[in-house]
Amino acid sequence: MELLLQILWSSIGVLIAVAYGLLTGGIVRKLFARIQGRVGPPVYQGFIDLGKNFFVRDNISHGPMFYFGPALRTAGGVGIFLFIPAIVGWAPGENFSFAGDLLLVMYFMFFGSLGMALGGSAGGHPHTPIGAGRGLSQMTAFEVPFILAVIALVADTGSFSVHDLTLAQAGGFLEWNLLTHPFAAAAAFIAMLGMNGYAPFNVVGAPNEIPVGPMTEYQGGFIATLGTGRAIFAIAKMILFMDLFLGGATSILEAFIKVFVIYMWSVAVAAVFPRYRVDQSMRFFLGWPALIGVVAVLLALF
Amino acid sequence: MTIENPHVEKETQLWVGPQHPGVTGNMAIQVWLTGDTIQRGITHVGYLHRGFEKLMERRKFIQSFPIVCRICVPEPDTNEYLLAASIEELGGITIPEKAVWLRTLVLEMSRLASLVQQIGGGAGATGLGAVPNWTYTLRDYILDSFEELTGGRVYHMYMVYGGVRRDLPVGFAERMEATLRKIEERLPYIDKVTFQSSVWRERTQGVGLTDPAWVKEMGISGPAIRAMGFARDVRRDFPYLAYPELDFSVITSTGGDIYARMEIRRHEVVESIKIIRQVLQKMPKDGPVAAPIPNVFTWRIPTGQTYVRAEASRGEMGYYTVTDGSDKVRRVHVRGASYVHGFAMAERMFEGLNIADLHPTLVSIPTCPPEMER
Amino acid sequence: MGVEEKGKVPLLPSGVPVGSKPHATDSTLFAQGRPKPLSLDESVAFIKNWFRAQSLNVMAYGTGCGSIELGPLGTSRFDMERFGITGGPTPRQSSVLIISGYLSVKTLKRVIRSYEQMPNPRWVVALGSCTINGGMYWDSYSTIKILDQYLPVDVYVNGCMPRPEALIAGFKDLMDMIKRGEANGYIEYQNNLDWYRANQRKVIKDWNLPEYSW
Amino acid sequence: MNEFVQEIQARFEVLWSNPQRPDLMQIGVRQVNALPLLTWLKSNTGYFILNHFSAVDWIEDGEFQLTYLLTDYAARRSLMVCVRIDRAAPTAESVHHLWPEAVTYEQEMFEMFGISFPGSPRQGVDLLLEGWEDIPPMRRDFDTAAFAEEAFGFRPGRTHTNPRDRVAIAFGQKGFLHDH
Repeated sequence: MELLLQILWSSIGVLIAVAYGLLTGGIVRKLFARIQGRVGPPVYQGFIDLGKNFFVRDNISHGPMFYFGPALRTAGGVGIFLFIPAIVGWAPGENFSFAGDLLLVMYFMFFGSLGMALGGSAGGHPHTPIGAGRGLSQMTAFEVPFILAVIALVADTGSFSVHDLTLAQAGGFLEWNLLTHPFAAAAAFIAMLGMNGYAPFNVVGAPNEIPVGPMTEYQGGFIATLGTGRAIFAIAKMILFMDLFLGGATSILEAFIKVFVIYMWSVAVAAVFPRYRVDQSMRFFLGWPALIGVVAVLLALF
Repeated sequence: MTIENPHVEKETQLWVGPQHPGVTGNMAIQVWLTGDTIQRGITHVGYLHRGFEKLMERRKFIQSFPIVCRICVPEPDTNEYLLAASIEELGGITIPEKAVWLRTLVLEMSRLASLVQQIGGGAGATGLGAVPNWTYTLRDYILDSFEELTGGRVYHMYMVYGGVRRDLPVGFAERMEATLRKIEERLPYIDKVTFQSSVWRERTQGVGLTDPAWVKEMGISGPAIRAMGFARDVRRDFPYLAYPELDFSVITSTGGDIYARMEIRRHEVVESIKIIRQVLQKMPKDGPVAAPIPNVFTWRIPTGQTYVRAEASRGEMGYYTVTDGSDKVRRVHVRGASYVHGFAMAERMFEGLNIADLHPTLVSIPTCPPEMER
Repeated sequence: MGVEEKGKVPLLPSGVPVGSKPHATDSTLFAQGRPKPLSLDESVAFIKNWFRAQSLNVMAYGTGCGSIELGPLGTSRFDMERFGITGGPTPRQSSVLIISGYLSVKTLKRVIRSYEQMPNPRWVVALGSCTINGGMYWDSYSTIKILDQYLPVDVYVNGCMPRPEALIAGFKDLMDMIKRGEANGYIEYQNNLDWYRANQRKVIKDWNLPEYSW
Repeated sequence: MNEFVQEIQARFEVLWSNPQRPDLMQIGVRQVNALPLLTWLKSNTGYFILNHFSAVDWIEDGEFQLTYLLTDYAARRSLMVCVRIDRAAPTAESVHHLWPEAVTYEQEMFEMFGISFPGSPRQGVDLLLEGWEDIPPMRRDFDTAAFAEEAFGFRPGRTHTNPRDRVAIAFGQKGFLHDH
């Protein structure tokens, strides 16, 4: 019974996360528009786009793998969300956090690009392998500083549970890992720029180079699924960062605010930067951010 | 017997365009890739072919004006000037002093609008969404001035044989000055996110290189040649209209890469603003704006041929005009700057280029497809 | 059903002249009775069409000189994104095809391919005089003159070239038509494919396409 | 400029010369002399840039005129070299080995005028048109209006194409414009 109740609560959590992700996406579009001197779309435009994509009449498919890609990507986002505590200390918000959830979540991180690579390649379009190759290589690059940052935190706390890592920062904002582990936080937040897929690390889906990369052949319902996946992926990643570095959240409102603030970090960077080529972004992530990550690990170990 | 390329099976063929957000207009580039690197590329045009030159052979001299200004859309006035100048030269018409200055003003305004747009395009090509938004608006303010002066927003048809259609409206100079100030105010912001941005510099410096040795082989012109250190500018080398009396400098750079070409444009915007201010200041206050010409319905021009050139924002543009004593031109051939840039030069530049740098390179040259195929 | 003779009003097989709208009659001008509640099908159609109208993706294909005004339209002066109109980078993800001015035969072939790659429902907006009757290129050997013989046009925006304000008005019209369920060019294209194909074959002599990758 | 023409005259036969402008000299040469002259100009003088290369159809004379425009940017002068070739069998020597941009000029001229340049790369490859079956469109004897009416047809309602008729209709045949 308790399990069933938890499933119910978590399902509601997923819906809220999707809605919040779409809303945040709309706010981001509005912000970009404002910086560019435009009015911008209404903040609820993300919902309309989602609905419209579901109402596209014919969807062309390229075999079972083609369906699998968006599903895998969405599953990755849902997976991250389900296995980390969104709200610490409140049972419905704890989701399915368990002792080794951090490892599982790191694994789910790969799902986004992997799903696109697998599914898009089934379309047989030459843009897809180029885009997927870019996405995967860029991901391996930004995973390095992020994993180093996580190792530093884990080495210091001695636990692979996000729940424990969050509880370790419970004594007010001075205990946050953002302040107690500044090097780890710096490495992780730089890696987040790459994860979010905003400029300067958005060459994977860049419309005027390889038009939208791996998603070239997707349309209609697939795009809607991908949009849902993207929304929940973004929010789940922000929740992970909130849990790891900003001391988690004890109420829904706090979670909303912290997620939004973390989201804005990558948006603020994205607004005024052009995009790197994929080799340049790899060189970037394996340079200073990786070094900062190594320093963080060394500080945690000694 | 042919020698087989051992790598031929490892190449991916890719069409960039014509339906592609990243090409400069309706053209296509067929590239062969190894990994991310372009081995070779071919420019394909013809998607915008309208047969202008044939249509002009069927129209009387005055009827050609609405046609020629559509040859290059971002900068129509150069085409109008070149047609007017060719026919005036062959028909023996001298334009009054005031018309000379008004034509200079319009040419320079269209150059400015085009340059501003190209800066935005160069930034947008690397994924910087803010700069195109700003520069398109700045261009729109110039188009507003055009609309006030000529009645047309994009296509002006302001010049006629013998001069221009009308004088400046009252208070035009002040409103133009306000527009120029707006552009000047925005330039530091553009500098900050492009020319001073480390990401943008890394993206553009040393990329899309041109070889100075090509200058001896091809008729490269405009920012593309000035980025290689050659101070070649038709306004200076073959002075026309009021340019000899104006004070401006020809900007050069030595990089030969995307950054150098875009930097030249950025400085040329300043020069262009300077020129417009001088023109508005030095322009004679009154006098006729057009010389009388024969009846346009029956005007016949004796046999002759000429080549007139002018500096567009992309480089040297020329009209080869032949008349045969009838009331229509015998032949007009439009030599756009893009013709050399888009085929011979670009196809050499593609070799060894990263596929992600293709679009910034194309924008920086730049190419204007309707000019290549007319 | 073959190609109509030249010089006559081009008729679709349904007998309705191309591009004509029904004239206002008593039944459209005056209410015939009390408004009826929508049936379930009508409600679903209304919701679908509302969503479709509020989110249009314009395919990034500048087929002619009118595409120069799409720049100002998309950027901060006129900003079409505030109406929910965004760019679609590939045909698969686009719903509106803008034919921006004259269309040369070579481009027509690519446009047809792009149009047929777009998922239904899809709409065509044609700009400029050149798409309506050839405009100033009426005697050109390279451009087609009457676009709606080759593609089903939902909205014409006239002028050479139409200003961004006119384009916005055209998009607003298209949105209203979609909401009312009147923008059915794509259904017409499916139903009269033979007629359109015959017209297309008449001008496009060489149907070989290179191995395009979009 | 005249000295330069005499210098050319000393080497090649110059049929006519015409100083159109101080910075633009036009000369006419025989077809056999064209390629040697261009090669000489390219390698020995400052006129090594090919600005423009096109053809004119002189259908009355049964000839095509090829026009090469070479520019000396150091001296700021241009030289227009005109060559007449036979219209019935239009063939000219390719200059693509001298100037790489001539490849597309020659490709375009083959397509638009039917002038062939043996040895030129991409000769016969479509540049602007696709599946063209009629005579080359830039020839004078190609009637584009008749072709357009035949191939595309016009939308009904357009009865007149001459602006004078339009004015006459608008002003009720009042003779708004007088005939001359």
